[in-house]
Amino acid sequence: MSPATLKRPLRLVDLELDLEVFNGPFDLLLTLILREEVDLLEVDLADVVISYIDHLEARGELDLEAATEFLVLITSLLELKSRLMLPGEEIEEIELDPGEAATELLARLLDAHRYRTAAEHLSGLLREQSGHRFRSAPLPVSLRRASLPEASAVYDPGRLAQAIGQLLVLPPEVDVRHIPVPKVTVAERLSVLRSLLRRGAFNFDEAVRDADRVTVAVTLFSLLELYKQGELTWSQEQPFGTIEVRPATGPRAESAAA
Amino acid sequence: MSLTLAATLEALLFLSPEPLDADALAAAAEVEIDEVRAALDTLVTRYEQEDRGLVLRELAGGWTLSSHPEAEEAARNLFARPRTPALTPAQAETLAIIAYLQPVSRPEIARIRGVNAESAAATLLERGLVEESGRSQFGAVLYRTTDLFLRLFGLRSLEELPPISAFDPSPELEEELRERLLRAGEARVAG
Amino acid sequence: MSLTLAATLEALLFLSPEPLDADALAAAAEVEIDEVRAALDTLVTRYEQEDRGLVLRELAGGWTLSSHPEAEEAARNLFARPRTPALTPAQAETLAIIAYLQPVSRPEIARIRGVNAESAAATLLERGLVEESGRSQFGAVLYRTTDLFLRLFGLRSLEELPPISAFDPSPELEEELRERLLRAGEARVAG
Repeated sequence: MSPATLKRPLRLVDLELDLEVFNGPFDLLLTLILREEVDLLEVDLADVVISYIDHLEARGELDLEAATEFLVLITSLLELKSRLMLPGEEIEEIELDPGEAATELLARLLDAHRYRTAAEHLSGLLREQSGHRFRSAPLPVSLRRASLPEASAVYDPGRLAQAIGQLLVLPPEVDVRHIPVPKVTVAERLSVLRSLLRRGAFNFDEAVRDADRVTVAVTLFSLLELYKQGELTWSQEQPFGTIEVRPATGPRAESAAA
Repeated sequence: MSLTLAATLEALLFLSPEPLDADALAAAAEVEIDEVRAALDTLVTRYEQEDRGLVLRELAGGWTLSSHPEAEEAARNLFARPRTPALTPAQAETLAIIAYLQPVSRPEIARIRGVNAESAAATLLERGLVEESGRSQFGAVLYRTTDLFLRLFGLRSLEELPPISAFDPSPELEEELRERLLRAGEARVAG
Repeated sequence: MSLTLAATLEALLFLSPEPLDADALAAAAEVEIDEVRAALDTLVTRYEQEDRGLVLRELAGGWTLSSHPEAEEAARNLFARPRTPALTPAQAETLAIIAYLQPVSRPEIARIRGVNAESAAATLLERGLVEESGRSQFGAVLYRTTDLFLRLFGLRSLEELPPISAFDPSPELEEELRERLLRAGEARVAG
């Protein structure tokens, strides 16, 4: 291989960013992240990618070398960020120590560079060999497979069952236990509404005081359910106005109460 | 190029699985047909007189190289051995899917495996372990196993395929097996 | 049989789509392996010294015949497209990663390249340069290179590839990059 391919410079992409938490060139952002002066968790990497795409469109040309460096860096940042976001045993290992993070990014860039150069070497080999063609004429069919009368049991059928068994295994579910899942059931909210109803009319805000959004949604669903069953009626004078709720009167309410 | 015309023609005849006529050879080598005829004569003489394992002959369709008939015994030793090399993991997976779900289409196999099954299926066809069995309602080729498959796995019939209960305690209907394999395949790709 | 051993071997090499090692040739011709080695030497010398259009080389762990590179122009005239079209940069990169890290999974390849390797890997599979080699502990398909890869790239074995360290960027380049990663920003702040 020519020494030229080894000396080819690695380039960081020359990209100006205008983000919520940061304003300036991409490599400065990188430096600040690595020095922990900007919190990676607060950087919207999607915006960085979008800025880069705008930047490419504005230039109207694609510098493949710089684009590859950018991709390697942005995927590394994404991976670092996702590891920072996910709690687990790994968290202790990746306190984003600036020195270590820089070493990891550098290792990624060097690795990508190494395999790109290796790829050029392989392409060169293939080019050198292109004049050597091999004959590819089929053998007569009789020479190509075992003949039925002479065939004997050489394979283990258990191998097939094992292969099917492996394919039946569902991959482990992604662990989302760290994401708090508000647990509120329709049954719970129905009983809250019914207890308020027993006291007479009330407004909806009372039913959802200090509740989170999911609880509000489930309560509203429960309200509609009770209306459908004829246990209550409600009115709202104007959009976003107060929702007044009253016990229903009439035969349906009687039967529901029964 | 510095090869002689005879050597160039030898290379072309070596590469071509089909007979080549003098016109085609002349066009390829960019020379007159008379030159090709003369070079072919030279080649025939050499093949006859020198110590060669190949024979150059003119058949109906043109000129063709073939192995010497006296090498046939050695060729049989080499190629006619039972062609039953160990199955690769991809081949085993593909064959298992065909064996348990047959008839099954290639797109279905790919969905279950999460990757393309083209090359594994081609090898299984080539070895005679599976064969085509019509087409699905969507026009995809369907596969099933062959008698040679049964013989090579020591099975008297498909009924003797090992139960999958060892891997899955609940007895499964065939349809459920197919469904569950597809679901697992899709989960693997998504994951 | 009245053919010489060299001629018999020539016939077998002509017939075989794959490279043949000396053991296989000896078994087929029913002779000792030393005799086969001597006959192969004779053949190689003849192919080099006589007016032939074929080349005999040891590739991918066995012996194989190919056309002479100087017949390539005529071959291209006759067979239209080359048997081994060039690789795109994405395919070459993916192949390099598989060649050096095998067995290696697609997510690992994507991690090194910074981009998805799906379509490049599919093309390499289709061209028979790589094959599946089981699954990783996470269920991802693993890839390795094939004998066809060795053959088309003129390699006797994977050992003939230069060590990956041969492609290390120069220390100066590495230092320059380290500087850029950690200090380029400071210069900008100062400036």
